[in-house]
Amino acid sequence: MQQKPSLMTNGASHAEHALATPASITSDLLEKHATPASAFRWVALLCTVLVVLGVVGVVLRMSDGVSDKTVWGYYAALFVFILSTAQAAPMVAIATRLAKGHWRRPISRIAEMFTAVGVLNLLLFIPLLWVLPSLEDGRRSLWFFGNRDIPGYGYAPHLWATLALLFLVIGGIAMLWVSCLPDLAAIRDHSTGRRQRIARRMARGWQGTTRQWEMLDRRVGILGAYYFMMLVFVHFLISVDFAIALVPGWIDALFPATQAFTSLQGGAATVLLTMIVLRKAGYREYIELDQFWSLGKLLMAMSLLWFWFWFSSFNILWYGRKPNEQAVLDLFITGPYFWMFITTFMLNFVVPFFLMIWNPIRKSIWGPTLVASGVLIGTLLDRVRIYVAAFSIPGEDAAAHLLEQSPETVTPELADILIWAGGLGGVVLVFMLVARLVPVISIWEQTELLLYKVHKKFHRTEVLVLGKPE
Amino acid sequence: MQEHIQLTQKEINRELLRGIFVWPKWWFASVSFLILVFLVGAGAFGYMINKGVGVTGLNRPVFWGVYMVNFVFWIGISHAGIMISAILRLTQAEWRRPITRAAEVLTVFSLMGAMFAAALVHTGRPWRAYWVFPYDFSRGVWMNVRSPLIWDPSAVNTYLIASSLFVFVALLPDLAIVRDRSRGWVRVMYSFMCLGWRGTPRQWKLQAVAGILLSALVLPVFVSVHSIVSWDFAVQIGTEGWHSTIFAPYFIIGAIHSGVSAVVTVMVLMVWLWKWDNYLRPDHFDAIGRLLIVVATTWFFFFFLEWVFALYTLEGPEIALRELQIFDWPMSGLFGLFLATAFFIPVPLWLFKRVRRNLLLMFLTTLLVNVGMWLERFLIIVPALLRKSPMIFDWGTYRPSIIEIFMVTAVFAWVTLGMLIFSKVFPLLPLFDIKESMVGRDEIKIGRRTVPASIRE
Amino acid sequence: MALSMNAAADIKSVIGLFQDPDPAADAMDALSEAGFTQAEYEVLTGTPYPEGTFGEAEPVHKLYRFPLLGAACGFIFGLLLTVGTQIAYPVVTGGKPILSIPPMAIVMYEGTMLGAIIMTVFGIVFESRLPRLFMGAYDDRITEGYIGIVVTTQKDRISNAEAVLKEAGAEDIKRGWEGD
Amino acid sequence: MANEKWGMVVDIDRCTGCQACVVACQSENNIPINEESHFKQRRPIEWIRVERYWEGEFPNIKARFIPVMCQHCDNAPCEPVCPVFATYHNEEGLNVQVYNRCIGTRFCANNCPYQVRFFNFWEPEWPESLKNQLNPDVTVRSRGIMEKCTFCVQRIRRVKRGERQGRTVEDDDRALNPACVNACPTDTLIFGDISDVMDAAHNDTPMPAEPKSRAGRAIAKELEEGGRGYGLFEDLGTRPNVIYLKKVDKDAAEAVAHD
Repeated sequence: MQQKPSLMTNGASHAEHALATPASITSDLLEKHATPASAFRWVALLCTVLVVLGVVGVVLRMSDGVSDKTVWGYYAALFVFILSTAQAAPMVAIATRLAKGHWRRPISRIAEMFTAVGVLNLLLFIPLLWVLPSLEDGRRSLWFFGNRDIPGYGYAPHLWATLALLFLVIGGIAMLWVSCLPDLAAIRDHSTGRRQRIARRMARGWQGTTRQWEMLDRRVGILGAYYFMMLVFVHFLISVDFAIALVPGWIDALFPATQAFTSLQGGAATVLLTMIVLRKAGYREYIELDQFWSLGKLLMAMSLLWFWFWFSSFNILWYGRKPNEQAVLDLFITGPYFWMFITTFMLNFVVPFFLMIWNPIRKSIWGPTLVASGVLIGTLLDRVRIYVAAFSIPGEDAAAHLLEQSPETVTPELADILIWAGGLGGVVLVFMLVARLVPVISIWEQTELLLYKVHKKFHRTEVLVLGKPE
Repeated sequence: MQEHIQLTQKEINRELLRGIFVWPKWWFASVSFLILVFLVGAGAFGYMINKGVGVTGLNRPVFWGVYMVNFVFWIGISHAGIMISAILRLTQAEWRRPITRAAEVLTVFSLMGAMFAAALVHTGRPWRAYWVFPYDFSRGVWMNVRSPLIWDPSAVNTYLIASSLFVFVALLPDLAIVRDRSRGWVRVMYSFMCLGWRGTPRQWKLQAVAGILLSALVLPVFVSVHSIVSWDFAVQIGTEGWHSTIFAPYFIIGAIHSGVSAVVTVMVLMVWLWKWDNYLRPDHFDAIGRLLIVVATTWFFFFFLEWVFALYTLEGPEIALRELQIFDWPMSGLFGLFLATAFFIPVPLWLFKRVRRNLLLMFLTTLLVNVGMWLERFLIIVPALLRKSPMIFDWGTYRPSIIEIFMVTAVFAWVTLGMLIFSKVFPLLPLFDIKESMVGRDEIKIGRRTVPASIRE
Repeated sequence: MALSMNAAADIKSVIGLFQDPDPAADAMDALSEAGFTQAEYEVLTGTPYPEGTFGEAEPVHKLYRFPLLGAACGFIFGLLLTVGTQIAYPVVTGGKPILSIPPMAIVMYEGTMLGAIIMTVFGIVFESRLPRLFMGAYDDRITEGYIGIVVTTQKDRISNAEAVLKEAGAEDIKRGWEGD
Repeated sequence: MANEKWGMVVDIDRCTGCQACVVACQSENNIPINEESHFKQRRPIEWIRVERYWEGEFPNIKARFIPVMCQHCDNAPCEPVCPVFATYHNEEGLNVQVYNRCIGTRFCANNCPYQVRFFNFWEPEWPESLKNQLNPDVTVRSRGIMEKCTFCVQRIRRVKRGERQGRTVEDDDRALNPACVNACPTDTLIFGDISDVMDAAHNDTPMPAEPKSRAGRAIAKELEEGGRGYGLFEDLGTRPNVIYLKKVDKDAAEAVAHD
C-alpha cells in the first residue's frame, strides 16, 4: 500500500524496490553499464573538443610567461574550483557511509568516481609551481620555521602542496578501486571480450569470501577517513600559501577551514547535478526522490554553515577596524569584487536556505537540482573572487604588512575562458571514462540494501523496517 | 543496538521511576554536602559585594580571571545537551533515546550556572547588571547594542528559554506516567504539570514532530551562543592573541568536545547511582565514544590552525604571548597538562573498543577531558591578558584568590545539585522514548544472523 | 452557557482496556460498524505506535505555521529594539556608525529564533489539545502498556458502546463519570 | 564653527621623568594615594604614568621615559565594547567616562591597547589630613567602576562656562590646561585644540598655514619637516589624539650612520 511518507519515514516510499531481487538488480545494472545511452558518445566528443581548446588556452597562457602571476589568477581559480567541487564530492559517500545512512547507497559510487578527477587537477597544478613566487622575496608563508640555509628553502610551499595533492589523489583512487572490486568481479563474470579482460585484471580475483568482505568494509572506511583528512590538509596548504600569504596584512585563521568546508558544499552540489543527469540517462528507478530530499536537507544545513563561517570572519575584521583588516575587507568584499561577492552570498546562502527550508521544494527533483546549480556557480565566483584578487597583488607588496590600495578588477581574457572550458570539459570527460570502467550505481551496495530494508505489515498499517548492522 | 533487552512497560516504569519513588541515603548526603558548598560560594559572593572586587586576585592588566574562564567553561558544557539530542534526533540515531533528556537538563543547569554565578559576579557592580537589558529607566539611556556584552545576554537567554521549553515539551508524556503512579497531592501536582496528557494518536504525533522541529530550531541558537561568547574575546584588538577570526568555530567545537564528555560522565553516574544499566548499555558508550573521537580530532585541527596563524604573523607581542604559554612556569606546566588531558590521553584510549565499553575508563577519561578544557579556557584568557600590551612595562602576574576559588566551586556544586534534584522530581530518562524504541524494535533474519532493526513506519 | 452545561451534562464517555493492539483495532472497526463516527471514539496508548496501527485516521495538524509567525514577530521585535534604542540614544562609540548592521543582525537573529521557538512550543501544546481540564474516561493502566479506547457520545448511546467494546474483548470497561 | 578637538603633544626629547605630571594629576583628580600595597597588588591608579626603560649596558646606559595617559582615540577600541554606554566619544573629541553608568565589566580595560583604564578594586580612602584637599569639581569614584584620564574636563568646562560670560578660550590658557601640562617643568606636554591639524593629517590635505593652538603648531611642524611626530601603536588604527615627538638621540644617530 502506497502510504504518504511522514516526517519519520525519512522519505522512504513503500513501493520502492518492492519486487527487486539481487539477480534482477545485478543484471539490470550490468546491462545498463554495457550499453550506455545514445548521447554518451556525443557528450564525450564534445568534452574532448573542450579539453583540446583548454590545452590551446594553456599554451596561450604559457606564452605570457610565468613572471607576472596576475594573468594566472583565473587559472589558479580553476584549479581551486575543481579541488573544491569534484574532488570534494567523494565526501558525500564517505560521510554518509560513516553515518550508516541507507539512502546513500545509490549515489555513493557516483560520489566516489569523482576521486579520479584528481588526476586532472594534478596536471593543472604543474604550471602553478612556476607561477607561485618563492619565499626568498620575503613574503610571509606557512613555513615560518623554515631554515633559510637549506637549499631550495624558498620552494617549501611548492614541495609540500604537490606531495599532499599527490597523496590525496592516490588515496582517493585507491578508495574508488577497493569499493569497486565486487562490481568489477560481477562484470568479469557476466561479460565477454575486452571488458571482461579489463575487469578480470582489475577485480584482482575477488570471490566474495567473508574475509574479503570484511577487508572491503574496513579498507573503504579507513581510506575514506584518510581521504577526508588529506582533503582538509590540501585545502589548508593551498589556501594559506596560494591565497593568504600573497595578500599583505591578511591574517584570517579561519579561512583554510572555510574553504575546506565550502568545498563540501560544492561537492554535494556536484553530486546532485550528476544525479539529475544520470536520471535522464536511464537510472531513474535507482536515483529517487529520497536521495534528492536528503541532499536537499544537507544543502540547507550547509548554506547556514556557509553564512556562519563567513560571518565569523567578517564580524571580527569589521569590528577590529585595524587598517590592514579594512584593506582586506575592501579587497575581497566592498572593493573591486563587490558584485561578485554579493552574487556568491545570494547563491551560496540566501537562495539555498530560503528555498530548501520549504519541504515541498526540498522534497522534489527540481528544487535541490536548481539550488545545487546555483551553489556551483556561487562556489565558482567565490574562488575567482579570492584567487584572482590574491594573484593580482603586485609582487613587491608581498613583504609589506598592509595593503596600501587594492588592485583593479582582473577581467578574464580569451585564454582564461578557453582554460575554464577545457577544465570543466575535462572533469566531465574523466567521469565518463571511469563510467565506462565501473557501473555508476554500486551493485553490491544496492543488493545489500535488499537485506536490510524490509516492508512489513504492522497490525493495521504497513511499516518500513531498516536494519542497522553493527 | 546489538543486545536485545525486551522489558514490559511495567518494568520500565518501575525501574525508571526509581529516581522519584525511592529515597536513597547517598542522595540526602550528597545534596546536603553540595548545598553546603554552594552556600560557601554564596557567602564569598556576598563578601565580595561588601568589600569590592579587590578581594579577588584580579589586577591590572589581568582584569578577567577565573570567573570568565568558568563562564566560558559552563557555556561550553551547556552545548552538550543540544548537540546530543538535536543532532542525534535529526539523524534518527537509535542510541540517542536514553541519553537525550539527561543531556538537555545538563544544558539548562549549566546555562544557569554560567549566567548567574559567572557572568554576573564578575562585574564590578552586580546590583547594576540589569542595565544590559533593554530597560529604559528614568534617564532614558538604553544599552549599547554594538557591545558583545549585549549580544551575550540576548543569546544566552534565548538558549536558556529554548532548551527549558525543549525539556518541558518532551517531559509531558512522562509526567503523565508519574501522575498515574502517584497518589494524593503528588498526583495533583503532576497532573497539573502534565497538562492532562492522555496519549491520543494526535498527541503522540505532535511529540514526534516537536522533537524534530524544536531540534532544528534550537541548533542554530546553539551555534550562535558560543560564537557570541567567543566574540567577547575575538573582537578585541587591545589584547594580543584574542583577535582571531577562528575563535567562533574553535570555541564551538571545543564546547562540543567538553560537553559531550560531560554527558558521558553523567551517563556513567546514572548507571552507578540509579542502577539504570538496562537502558544505558555498553553499546551506548561505544557509540558516543566513537562520536567523541571525531569531535576531539576536529577540535584539535582548529586548535592547530589557531596556533599556526598566531605564529604565522611573526609579530613580537604574539610571539611573547606564545612563549609565555609554552615555556614559562607555571603556564608551561598547565599547557602540558591541558594537552595531555584534553587530547593525548583520552583519544588514543577511545580508539580501543574495550575502553569505549568500560564504564570506569569512560568516566575517568571524560573527566580528564573536562579538566583539560577548563585549562584550555584558562590558557586562552589569562596569559593573553598577562602579555596584553606591547609595553613590557605593564606585564603582570595573576593568582586566583580563595574567594574566587570558592565561587568557582560553587558553580560546580550548583550544576550537580540541579541534576540530582531534577533526577528526584522528574524522570531523568525519557520513558516514552525508550518504550517507543521497544515497540518499534524489530530484527531481520539473514541466514543464521539476526540483524537489529527498527521501524521507520 | 447554561445550554453548553446541559450539553456537557449528557455527553458521557466510556473506556475499554485492551492488552494487545489487534483486538483494540478490531474494536475500532466494530465501533465504526456500530455507527459511531471517527470523532466519537479515539485510542489512548502509553507509548507512540506507528501511525495507523489501529487503523485510526492520520491526525492532521497546522504546527508549521506557528514558528513562521513567531519568527516574524521576533524579527520585527529585534529590528525595533536595535534601531529604536540606537536612534533614541545616538552616541558615537569608537567611530562606528550609529546603526551598525552586524551587531543589529546578531540581536535580530536571536530575537527571531526566540520568537520562533516560543511560538512553536505554544503551537505544540495547542495542537495537542492541551491543557485538558476534564480527563473524561481514563485508566492508569494505559501508561502500563494497556490500550484504551474511549467512546465519547450521548448518554443514551453509552451502553451500546459498552456492548461493542465488550464484544470486541475489552478486559475492563470503565465509565468516565464513575470511579476515580 | 566646528567644535574643538582637544589633543596633546608629548615631546619625549624634553621629558626628564621627574613625575611632576603624575603628582599633579593625582591631586587634581582625587585619585587615591597609591600606597606600597597598591603596587604589590598591581592595582595602582595612575591616570598618567611615566614608563621608564633602560637602554644599553652600564656604564653607557640610558634611561628612556615615555609619559602615557589616555590617548582619547577617534576610533577608541574601549568605547563600542561597553554594554551600557558608560564610555563614549563627545563632540569635543574627548573619550569620556560616565562613572554613574559604569557597571564594571572591565571590558573596556581589556580592549585598551594603551593600558590607561583603571578599575576601582577598593573603596578609595584618604588619610584624615588630606580629606580637605579633595577637588570639589571632581567626582570621587566608588569601588567597582572604571576611571581614566579626562584631559581634566572639569577645567575645560570651567573655562567654557566663562566663555559664555564673555571670556574666550585662549590658547595655552593655564586655566584650561590639564594639571599635568601646567605642572610639567620642561614643557614636554603641550595641550590645545588640534581639530584643524588632525583633520588635515587624517584627510591628507595640506596643513593649515596658521594652526589654532600651540599644540597644533607643534604637530604641524613635526609632521611637515621635523618628521618626529607619531602616535602610539598607529598600526592599530585607533587614531590617537595624543601625538608623541621622537627623542633626538645623537649617539644612536651616529651608531646608525656608522653601520
